[in-house]
Amino acid sequence: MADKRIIYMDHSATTCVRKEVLEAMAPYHAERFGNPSSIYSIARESKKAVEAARGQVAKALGADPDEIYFTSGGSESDNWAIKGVALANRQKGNHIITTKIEHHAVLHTCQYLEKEGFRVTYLPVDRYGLVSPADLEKAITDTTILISVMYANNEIGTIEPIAELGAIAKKHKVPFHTDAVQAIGNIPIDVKAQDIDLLSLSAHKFYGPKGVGALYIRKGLKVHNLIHGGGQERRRRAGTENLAGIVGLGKAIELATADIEGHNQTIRALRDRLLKGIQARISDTHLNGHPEKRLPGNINISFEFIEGESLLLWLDDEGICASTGSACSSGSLEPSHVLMATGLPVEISHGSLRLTLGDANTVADVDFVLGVLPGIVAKLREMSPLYKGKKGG
Amino acid sequence: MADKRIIYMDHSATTCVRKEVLEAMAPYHAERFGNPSSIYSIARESKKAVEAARGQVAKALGADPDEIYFTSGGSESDNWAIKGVALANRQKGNHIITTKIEHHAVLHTCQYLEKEGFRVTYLPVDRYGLVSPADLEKAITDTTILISVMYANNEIGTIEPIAELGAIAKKHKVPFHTDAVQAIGNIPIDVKAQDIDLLSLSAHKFYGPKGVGALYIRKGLKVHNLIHGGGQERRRRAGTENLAGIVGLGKAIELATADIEGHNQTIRALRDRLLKGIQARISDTHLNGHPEKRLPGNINISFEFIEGESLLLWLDDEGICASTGSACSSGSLEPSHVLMATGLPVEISHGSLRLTLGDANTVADVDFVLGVLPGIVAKLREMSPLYKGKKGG
Amino acid sequence: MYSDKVMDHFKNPRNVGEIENPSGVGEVGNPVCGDIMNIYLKIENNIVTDAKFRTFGCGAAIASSSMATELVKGKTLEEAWDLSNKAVAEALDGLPPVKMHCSVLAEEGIHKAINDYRKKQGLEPWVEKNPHAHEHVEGTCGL
Amino acid sequence: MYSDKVMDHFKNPRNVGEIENPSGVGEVGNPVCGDIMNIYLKIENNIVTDAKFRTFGCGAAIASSSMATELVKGKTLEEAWDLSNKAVAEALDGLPPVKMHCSVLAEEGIHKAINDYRKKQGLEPWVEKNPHAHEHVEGTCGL
Ligand SMILES: Cc1ncc(COP(=O)(O)O)c(C=O)c1O
Ligand SMILES: Cc1ncc(COP(=O)(O)O)c(C=O)c1O
Repeated sequence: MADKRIIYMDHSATTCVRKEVLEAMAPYHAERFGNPSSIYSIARESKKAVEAARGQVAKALGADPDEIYFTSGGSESDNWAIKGVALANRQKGNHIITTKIEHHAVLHTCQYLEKEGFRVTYLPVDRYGLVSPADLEKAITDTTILISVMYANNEIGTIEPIAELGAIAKKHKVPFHTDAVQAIGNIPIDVKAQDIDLLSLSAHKFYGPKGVGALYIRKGLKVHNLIHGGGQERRRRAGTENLAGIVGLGKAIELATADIEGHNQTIRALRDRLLKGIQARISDTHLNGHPEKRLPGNINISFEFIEGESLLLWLDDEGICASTGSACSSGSLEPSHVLMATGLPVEISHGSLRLTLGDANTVADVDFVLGVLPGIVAKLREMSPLYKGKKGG
Repeated sequence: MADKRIIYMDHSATTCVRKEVLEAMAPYHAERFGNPSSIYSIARESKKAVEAARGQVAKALGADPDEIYFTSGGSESDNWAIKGVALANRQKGNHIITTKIEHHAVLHTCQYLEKEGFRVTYLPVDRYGLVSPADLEKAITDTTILISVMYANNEIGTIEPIAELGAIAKKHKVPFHTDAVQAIGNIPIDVKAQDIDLLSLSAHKFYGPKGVGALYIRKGLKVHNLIHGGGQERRRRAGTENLAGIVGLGKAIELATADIEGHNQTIRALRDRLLKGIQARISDTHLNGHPEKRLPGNINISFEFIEGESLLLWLDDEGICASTGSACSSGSLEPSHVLMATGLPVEISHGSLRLTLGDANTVADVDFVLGVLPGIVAKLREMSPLYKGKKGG
Repeated sequence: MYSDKVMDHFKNPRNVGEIENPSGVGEVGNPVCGDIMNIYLKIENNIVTDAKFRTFGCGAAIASSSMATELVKGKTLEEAWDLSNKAVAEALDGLPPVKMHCSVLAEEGIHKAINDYRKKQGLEPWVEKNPHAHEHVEGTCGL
Repeated sequence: MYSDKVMDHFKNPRNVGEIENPSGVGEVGNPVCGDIMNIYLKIENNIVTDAKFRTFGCGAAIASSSMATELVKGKTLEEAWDLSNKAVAEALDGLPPVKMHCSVLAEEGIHKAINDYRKKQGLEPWVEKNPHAHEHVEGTCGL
């Protein structure tokens, strides 16, 4: 077991920290550890390192450095953006528009605000997971104070028409937030050209450390603080900076956005080999998400008649790390709200498998998965009363 | 400059990450990087590591592991505790009691809540920075829903009578929060014996990493979430766990609380040597904070006629890292609210110097500071029109 | 997450399949909840002489089916009826709280199969002693 | 945080001290704000022939005093009067925004010293062209 080969295909859940990133972070734990708010020389070096990272993030987004605020990750960024804009604009209105397929960091925040007196419209998506710009425009009212649509979905990989949605938001003068946690490194982003007012990101999705992220806030936008206290982050996000983490985030985003097209071509080729291989070898599958408008490393496929968690356990036994939209895997009671929103029947959603490829995956990895997956699916189907029923009936 | 000896005496601002802690964290960046919420084996190892750290924190506080929630640091913990309890208890009342000497993470959060319709009593302190239990008891009303008093002050080091205050809160059935960010490793804590319902801590104050902390919440207490989203931290704090940071926090708190008395004796001896040396060599000084009830490593002393920032710059020139309560150092407009609360005249507060000693400091460090500090103070006084005035008049 | 025992019964499930001409069949669960169990029993002289299952579900569901069928084999009908979900879970060295409903499903499957047999025999079906117990089990789908 | 020029003037401040029998003295600032500057000028034939200072304040305050006294030496009174806080800050290769008020203080100190001289000479004090400019400077104490 100990020396077993691990094939990691869950890059949308988290990534390892890349060597260059670890190296960049290393001096900031025990040597250059000064508090960036202090004034002596080792602290000034810390401050410089934080500002350098801010520049790296800004560059990756086409933003100004003073529009970037470091946070503890994607969830905090989403919470801050949504609560911050909502609470700062209560006198203007109480209506928020988002979608049915957002990450829980957005959905649960919106649900919380509903209890606090806000009204939330959850836009539907089509069978591929796409939000319709026309739907968005129709949903906007005089009291709409925030629109939040994710850039790319973490489960099915669908990429939303953000520039179009942003333009509509801009036309109606409603602040536009996008959760770009899954997009960084996979889609070229330009917050100005795409009319994005707030954007969330999280380092551990692009080979940076866990527990650090950022929120881009367009200059001049009114946003309440989420974490009050010291004067860090130009008085908008209190707390001693996660120095090493921020340095790591900066390095990671620089690397991740240096050659997005090249990265995507490699990953997409591997992904397509895997997807076609699965579809050729296994019957009764459904590809979830959009056939083209999807993250390059994402496969989300449902296998009828079987349940995802048992599939994952068998894959794990082979050293393959993957995830599922089945309720059973998470201990939650409902299967993926994203699959539900695309109209996939519940029983089929239980049999969904998400494989998300990353920079370290190889053709050998793909072929290994193709070697073992059909047998596992067959074994579980053999055991399944649903499959039995179908074949029998 | 590069090979200059650095004498770090700003341990209340932040600490370096201790070697054992770094070593404990190391595998969790690039090897055991799995998302603790996933179900495959490398992710299960992550989960185990998080739970082990939770156990370490719980043990240090006398709490149950399932009363410990990881956060991004002291500021988030304070914000969560205060807003979380306040918002969850609005139907009971809108009155919060805290003190004038809290960290900004508490004060600014309370000020924010005042704008949201809460009423806050800021208890005064005596000249030593002590809160009076009688004052607390008098301040409690039928609508009081939260009491928050820091365990030990970050500037003047004064240790508050937490068990007494906690007992009063308990008697009146009001939830009691304490910001123990500066206390960990310096004061033995037992949340049950001391009647503490919520407690904030931050790893980077006790040789752990920056950007990770914890909030203890007594079982059964009603607290709204601050960061909504995924089901992490038993659904109370969303966000992919800062895995390496949490492991580091666990190790750091274990080491910091292994022998508090031994640590304190060593640090106190150094501190007293430094303090007595300063008082013997420099006239017109005021020791801020309590003569005995203070953090073992803390010196906060004001030098009349001079301003703290210029003192810090000269100390920095000698490689000595320290801090001040002068407004000038931080770019804020007001001198330390803590020194103000103790009744220190404003002009004297500008000349305050905080030296906070830590585990790596030596007698040689102390003697080096004693060697250079008197000359610096003399030089600045020579330049000061106030000193001139005094000597002349 | 799962005990070694659960993993063993998941990876090497005992009694997978169907019994030809079973004495009783119990079908429980719902594909919408992500769990379906079909339990097949062969009963001779009031003794469960064979038990098999087919299950669509998570690791705990498969392991619970495997363990439950193991446990009832060789038992009298009364003993088999008294097999509680807790006994199944305990035999598996425990299940995570959110997975306890899988053991409930196994108990119900056995009960249904027994009553199916009893009905075929023209006997009164036995009444669940504690029919709502599983409603309070954390993680039940609710459908 | 500070430019090398600021640090140089902070660490090696020029013109510290007092002038005996100064032609004009300007005392500005407030200990409550953490800044006091005393500027001493010697003026001969309408020329600032010497300038000295004593300052209680931060690094920027000391450096601004040092630079301002350097800059006015050798200037005519009119030229000295026209020395703006911006010129002081620029000569120091800039000051952090929150420290710009230190350069304002230096400008005011020079102005006060010049008017002190003019009053002693029985002349009308000059009027600040832009007396409220510093109110808009970030970081002013406000007292
Ligand atoms: C007493 C006190 N509370 C809260 C904090 C905030 O902690 P952090 O900077 O880790 O957010 C600090 C230190 O900065 C502190 O000293
Ligand atoms: C789309 C999306 N948004 C938000 C998050 C939350 O980010 P984090 O876990 O870093 O808080 C994630 C990942 O977990 C995500 O995939």
